[in-house]
Amino acid sequence: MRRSKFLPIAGIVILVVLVQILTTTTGTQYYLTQLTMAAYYGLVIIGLSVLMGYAGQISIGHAGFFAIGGYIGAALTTHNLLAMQDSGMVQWLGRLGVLMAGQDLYGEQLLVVSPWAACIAAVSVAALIAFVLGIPVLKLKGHYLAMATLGFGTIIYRIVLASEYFGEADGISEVPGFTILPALGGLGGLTVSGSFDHRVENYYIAWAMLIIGLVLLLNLIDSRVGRALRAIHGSEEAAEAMGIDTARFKLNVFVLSAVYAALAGVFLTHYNGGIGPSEASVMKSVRYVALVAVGGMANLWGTLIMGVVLTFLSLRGIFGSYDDAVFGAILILVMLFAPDGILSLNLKALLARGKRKSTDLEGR
Amino acid sequence: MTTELFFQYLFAGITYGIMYAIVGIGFNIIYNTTGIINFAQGEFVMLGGMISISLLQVVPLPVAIAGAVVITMLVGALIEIVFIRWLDNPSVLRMIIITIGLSILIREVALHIWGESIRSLPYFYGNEITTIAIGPARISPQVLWVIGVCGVVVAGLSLFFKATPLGREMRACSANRTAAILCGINTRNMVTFSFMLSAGIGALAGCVMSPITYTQYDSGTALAIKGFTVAILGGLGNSMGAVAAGILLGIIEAYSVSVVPLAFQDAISITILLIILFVRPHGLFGSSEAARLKEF
Amino acid sequence: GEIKVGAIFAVTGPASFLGAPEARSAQMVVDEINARGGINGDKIDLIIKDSGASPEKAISFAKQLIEEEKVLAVIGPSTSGETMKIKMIAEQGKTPLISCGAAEVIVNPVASYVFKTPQKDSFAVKKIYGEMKKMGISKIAVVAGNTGFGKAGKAQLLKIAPEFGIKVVAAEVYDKKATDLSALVAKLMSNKEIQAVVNWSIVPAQAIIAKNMRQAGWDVPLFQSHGFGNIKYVKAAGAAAEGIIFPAGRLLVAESLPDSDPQKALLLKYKKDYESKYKEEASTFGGHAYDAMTILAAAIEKGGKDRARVRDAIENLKNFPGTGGVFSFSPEDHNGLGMDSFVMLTVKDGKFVLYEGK
Amino acid sequence: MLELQSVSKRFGGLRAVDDVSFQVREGVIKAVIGPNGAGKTTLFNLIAGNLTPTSGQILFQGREIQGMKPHRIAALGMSRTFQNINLFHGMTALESVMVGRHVRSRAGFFAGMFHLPSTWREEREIREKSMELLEMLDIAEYADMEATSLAFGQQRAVEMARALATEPKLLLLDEPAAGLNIYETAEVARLITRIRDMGITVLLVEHDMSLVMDISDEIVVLSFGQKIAEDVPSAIQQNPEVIKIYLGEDEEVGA
Amino acid sequence: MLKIRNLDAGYGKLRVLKNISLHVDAGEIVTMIGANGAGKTTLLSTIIGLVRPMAGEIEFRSWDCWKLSSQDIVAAGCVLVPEGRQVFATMTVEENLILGGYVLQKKEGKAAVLRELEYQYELFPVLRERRNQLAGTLSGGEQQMLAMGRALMSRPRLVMMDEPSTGLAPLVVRDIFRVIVRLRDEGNTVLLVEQNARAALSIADRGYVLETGKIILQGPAEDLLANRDVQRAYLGREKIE
Ligand SMILES: Nc1ncnc2c1ncn2[C@@H]1O[C@H](COP(=O)(O)OP(=O)(O)OP(=O)(O)O)[C@@H](O)[C@H]1O
Ligand SMILES: Nc1ncnc2c1ncn2[C@@H]1O[C@H](COP(=O)(O)OP(=O)(O)OP(=O)(O)O)[C@@H](O)[C@H]1O
Ligand SMILES: CC(C)C[C@H](N)C(=O)O
Ligand SMILES: [Mg+2]
Ligand SMILES: [Mg+2]
Repeated sequence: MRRSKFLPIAGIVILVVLVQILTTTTGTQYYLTQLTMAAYYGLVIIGLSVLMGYAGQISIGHAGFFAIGGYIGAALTTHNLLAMQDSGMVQWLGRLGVLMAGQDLYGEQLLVVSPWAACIAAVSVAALIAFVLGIPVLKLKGHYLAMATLGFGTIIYRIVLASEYFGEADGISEVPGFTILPALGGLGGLTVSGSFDHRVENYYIAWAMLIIGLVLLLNLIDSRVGRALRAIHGSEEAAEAMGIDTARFKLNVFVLSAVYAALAGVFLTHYNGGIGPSEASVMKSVRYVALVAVGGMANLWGTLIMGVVLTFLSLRGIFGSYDDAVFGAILILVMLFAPDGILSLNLKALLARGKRKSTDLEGR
Repeated sequence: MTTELFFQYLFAGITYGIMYAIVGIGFNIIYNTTGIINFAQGEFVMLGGMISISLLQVVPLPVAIAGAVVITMLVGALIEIVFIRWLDNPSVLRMIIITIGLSILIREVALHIWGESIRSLPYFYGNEITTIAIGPARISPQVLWVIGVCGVVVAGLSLFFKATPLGREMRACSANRTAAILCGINTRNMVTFSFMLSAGIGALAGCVMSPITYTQYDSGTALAIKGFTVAILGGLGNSMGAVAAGILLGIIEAYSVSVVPLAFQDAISITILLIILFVRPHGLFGSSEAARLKEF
Repeated sequence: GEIKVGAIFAVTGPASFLGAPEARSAQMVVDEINARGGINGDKIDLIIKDSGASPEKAISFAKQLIEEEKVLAVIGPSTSGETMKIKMIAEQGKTPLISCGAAEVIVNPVASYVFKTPQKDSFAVKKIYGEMKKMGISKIAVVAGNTGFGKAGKAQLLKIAPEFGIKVVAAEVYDKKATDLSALVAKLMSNKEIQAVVNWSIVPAQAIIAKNMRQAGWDVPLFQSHGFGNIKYVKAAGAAAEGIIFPAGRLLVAESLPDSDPQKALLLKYKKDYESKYKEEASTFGGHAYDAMTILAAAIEKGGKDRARVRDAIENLKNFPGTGGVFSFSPEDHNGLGMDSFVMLTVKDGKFVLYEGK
Repeated sequence: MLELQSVSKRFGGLRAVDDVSFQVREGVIKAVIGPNGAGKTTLFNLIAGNLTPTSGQILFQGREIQGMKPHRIAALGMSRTFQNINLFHGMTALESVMVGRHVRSRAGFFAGMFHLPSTWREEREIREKSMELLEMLDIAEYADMEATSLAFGQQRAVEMARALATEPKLLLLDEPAAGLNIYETAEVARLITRIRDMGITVLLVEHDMSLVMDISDEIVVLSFGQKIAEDVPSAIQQNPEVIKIYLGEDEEVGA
Repeated sequence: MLKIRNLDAGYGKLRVLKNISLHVDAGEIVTMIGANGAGKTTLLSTIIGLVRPMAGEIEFRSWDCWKLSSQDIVAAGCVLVPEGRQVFATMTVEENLILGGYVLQKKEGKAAVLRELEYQYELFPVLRERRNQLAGTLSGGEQQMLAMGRALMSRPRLVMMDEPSTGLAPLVVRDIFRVIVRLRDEGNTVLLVEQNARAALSIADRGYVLETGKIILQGPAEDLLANRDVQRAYLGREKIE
């Protein structure tokens, strides 16, 4: 049982290292750029997979949480507080040690919130919003839940698009790197940034986060809580009768997946050096949902693989202007021929297609 | 607020609302037979507009519209036959994802057929600056067309689903597919028919709205989102509900302009809608009883 | 040999009405150059990446083009937001970037490798305000689309207004996908102070606002930005477009320019080539990419196949006629266009004509 | 153990449960019978917290529980099965029963995500205990099959095992023998007696009189939402009112 | 009326029914008894076309059911009262019944449906009381009656019932069996799957015993009632009491 869970993990770790070694030796490290970005999106998608596939709660608003993370992280670390230096608030923040002085690229003096503090703030805000929103929203079911989460996503999108603080249509640019570990002694530090010389290190940061995130979720779904979540998915009424506090479990997992999305948002924004409103758009949320579905909903490995691979290909631009069309076609094909996700394809579809479960009398 | 302004907002709100409602109704039709939301509904609206505009080059307006409606209905039927019909026992989410995929594909195909530029049908009566004074407010005659078409459609559909055997049979398909089969109903044909019907209504909406809103290959998406919102808010499956919710949303949007910057309009109106939804989790006119008995 | 040039345009997606003609125009220039035998005997290999207007894709593509394809230079992206995201990437990768985005922040502060071809918004604003002053207008409403273009324009309109003694009494932003703006019009109309409306936008809604104003029976002058420079919008607005006043490059009125105009020959050629090749009317948007590509070609001719030298060559380009105006770059000015790149136009009988004042 | 004090539930104009009072003493098997639509299931839903009574009190172990969420009531030691089988889609029989151990285990999100050693033993225990229950109900061979694809009777058994897994003090069974043949019914009867002997109080609804009359210690009869009789089985069998509205005139009970 | 030869059927790779042969003649009540999971429901589902057979023949009124879809089979006059009721939960009782008359309406028009509706209301008076209630909120027994009423609405030639007495009060069970007998007396044919084997056999003309997907016994109902094996396995009530 346990071994079957950790073998693939070891496999993916080895794969990640191999890819890095291979690209470095062949001088093709540029592949790491998109692999890094894809890993962060992967983090959003596995978080959503637990919410959707296991707990059975659809959310067409997860781009909103990603954006909350990314935008707050970006805004706090870019907006210059120098002008407000004397205000009580800023002084207080300074004493807390969350501010950071610096220089921007054109040599101007800056006083901004340090990335660590910004990251914590961003993720906390996302978690808090998820918590407050989750209480009423998760009482809804099915299409109604879908609409409410979609509405939430739209609200976030509208807010970032309309607020000067968030840069309106242009979003926020020139976000500084995020030094996770300062350089100590002979060891170089760890910095999340898109500059060409941090590439390998960022590749590892991103994949480490993704793999750790994955292990945590794999553990979770394999635990008492995971079982409870699946039970809620299966039948909320019965789960409740078994003593599961369905409202609380749904809320917790909603917050958890929001935290995943927000973390991904913070890190990817530092890596990209900016964020734009399209990251908060409904289409983005729909894309996340679709990727989870294509990966097989309640199949973390499937969603991880589909999420990373499709995002990687799209970011490489290999489908050119047909990117969306290809994505749509993949959605349809997978849902038609491998409704349990791409990983189920080789087993079921090839063996006994057409003999699929017939109309089960429960009536779906 | 002056009465003039009051009415001007009111009419603006009704205009928006009716447009949302008519898209929302399209959702309801397919929902009523399959229990799913067809996210490609917005694309039917776009197709209606685009096809009629293309046809207009060779035939007169009424023929162009009729042609567009028929062609879109065929597209709807084709989609159902190719992508939905043969699925054995699709789950709700699977169908939803398929329709999302379809909506993306249709959009891309439209982009390749018609390009990225905007098009529109001419005003049915008068032109861009013709207005009619209604009380102190002035509106474009096209708005009356939209309202009229929507009214006819809603009345027709409500009657259809409530009172005709075919409508009842279509609802039965979504209530319990197996049971419908056991009653001898050809559920597959019902689903095909519902796709045709909603495609047709979507296309008709696309035609009457086109002069006001213009048509672009991706104009379906935004409409679909609003239509979906309205369908949910009105209580899924309930056409009257969709109209009421649509007009409510439109009016909230219109009046919200008077108090907040336009840029925040959607944020405000959707917040209000969410609050309504929290109080009435099954929509304004949805029955909580019925919703509890549904699976998704 | 071969010269690799990268291009990032929003060919599909929400800004496709910019990106698509841009990509077509750039490709047209390249085809033509290659048909002539290339630059100094080297053919140009134009690698167009479709960003769909999403910044993260633009970032990914910029890195890809610079590092992986090792392109000599990059043209695009289509929007200001995307450009700002990759400004530093181009700078760090020491690769010339000629953007088609409007916002002034792209070239101010100046990044040594980053240029742009669309005229500065501030000049357009000044043109409009100048015209207003002549008409005796002092209280206006500003409306803008929620795109990068609208945002940048609105900022300039608000900033420059005091210089001309103009007061902006209302400023609103509408969605790029807006389908009807009659509520907004009602709100503005109720403010009796407003003597004119300036709309700053590149999206179809700029035709809608014109219609809604006229339908409401409101006939204050409507000014538009240079984003109105697309005959499709005029067609869309139909009768409501009549009398709209806006600044634009000379492309739209190329035929009626005096023969002495340094741009005339080029404008007519671009128009003819584009329209015969793609069977659609040329717009100023495509023109921006046309300019970017021809400027780059000229710089390559001088600087050869070295990124730094191409950059220097662009910076030293003077009196170079383009569709947007006559470009004269300098180390301080990476846009290279002056006030005179604009003329005031109006719509008459569904056509663009030079505006001669009232 | 359980006490109902003039409990009523109305649906619109319909009095589904009308001023019903009775007690269930610890350690007994009590049956609720009555014609179709008499309000038995509604009564169960009221007790288990799925519905809130329009009026009246429900006391469980001396504590008022009306209006409490079902999961809280379940945690207090009450468990139930459903009339229309209500299993978890997509879970195997074993997993379904393991869910029943929820209230008897503790690992939360944190412990689960970090797979803390403290969860290891708990998990093993849950699994073993659940397997035992499957064996007790004779469905161990289906442990790894999806519960919803089992035959009717097997699904019933899974539900029962799941309910027992919570180690309830009071077990509510809504028609546990529906769809079973007489042998299986007899099996269920034995099982219920065994459950009682384990110290679990049982309240059940059933239309199969062979079962009800055999095993129950007391019977409550409902009709049109009202309690019309409460007595020991032999007395109920003789009660002319009950015979008239429910049992029928035939001598041979339950056909 | 119905002839089945060497039928195999199941789900996916799982073969539930193995080499089943049986027949039901016009005007008979035939009952099928068997333990849980024997495959009774699967058999009925296969006849009505919800489950596709893997091998063998099914012939209904000399039509080959292989080629027919479920709705054709229903239209040909074979209906199923399914296990677990399967009412249209979100529709009213009356709508449920009218939908049951779908086939009838097609054949004989609306008046026939209305007449039939009256008849069902007489048969099950509770349904009349609840005619405007949503079917999903009916009590279990009421739903069972509705399911039966709905099936009978089409005036079928062959009625297949999957455990119709499940969840019904003793009085009602007796009524239901009476209804079944009456159906036969009116010339209908009934294939009855019942757990209550004694009751079923006592009204049936013939019976089959199904065990793990195979028919192990068949014959006239009286013979089966008297059969020791059957008594031991399915009728042994007395011992328990
Ligand atoms: N949500 C509801 N809305 C309206 N009426 C309801 C609702 N739920 C139940 N009823 C009605 O209340 C009455 C009691 O129903 P209940 O399910 O409790 O009966 P029951 O005694 O369990 O019957 P059975 O033995 O047939 O299962 C029925 O007449 C039913 O139609
Ligand atoms: N949809 C399904 N998918 C897979 N297996 C199934 C499915 N439905 C039933 N089975 C299996 O087929 C076998 C026969 O089931 P069936 O429902 O036909 O039995 P039954 O005789 O009707 O039993 P009961 O008396 O309990 O209703 C069972 O072992 C069951 O697990
Ligand atoms: C008209 C163009 C100059 C607009 C510009 N490409 C922008 O969106 O930023
Ligand atoms: Mg009941
Ligand atoms: Mg069965």
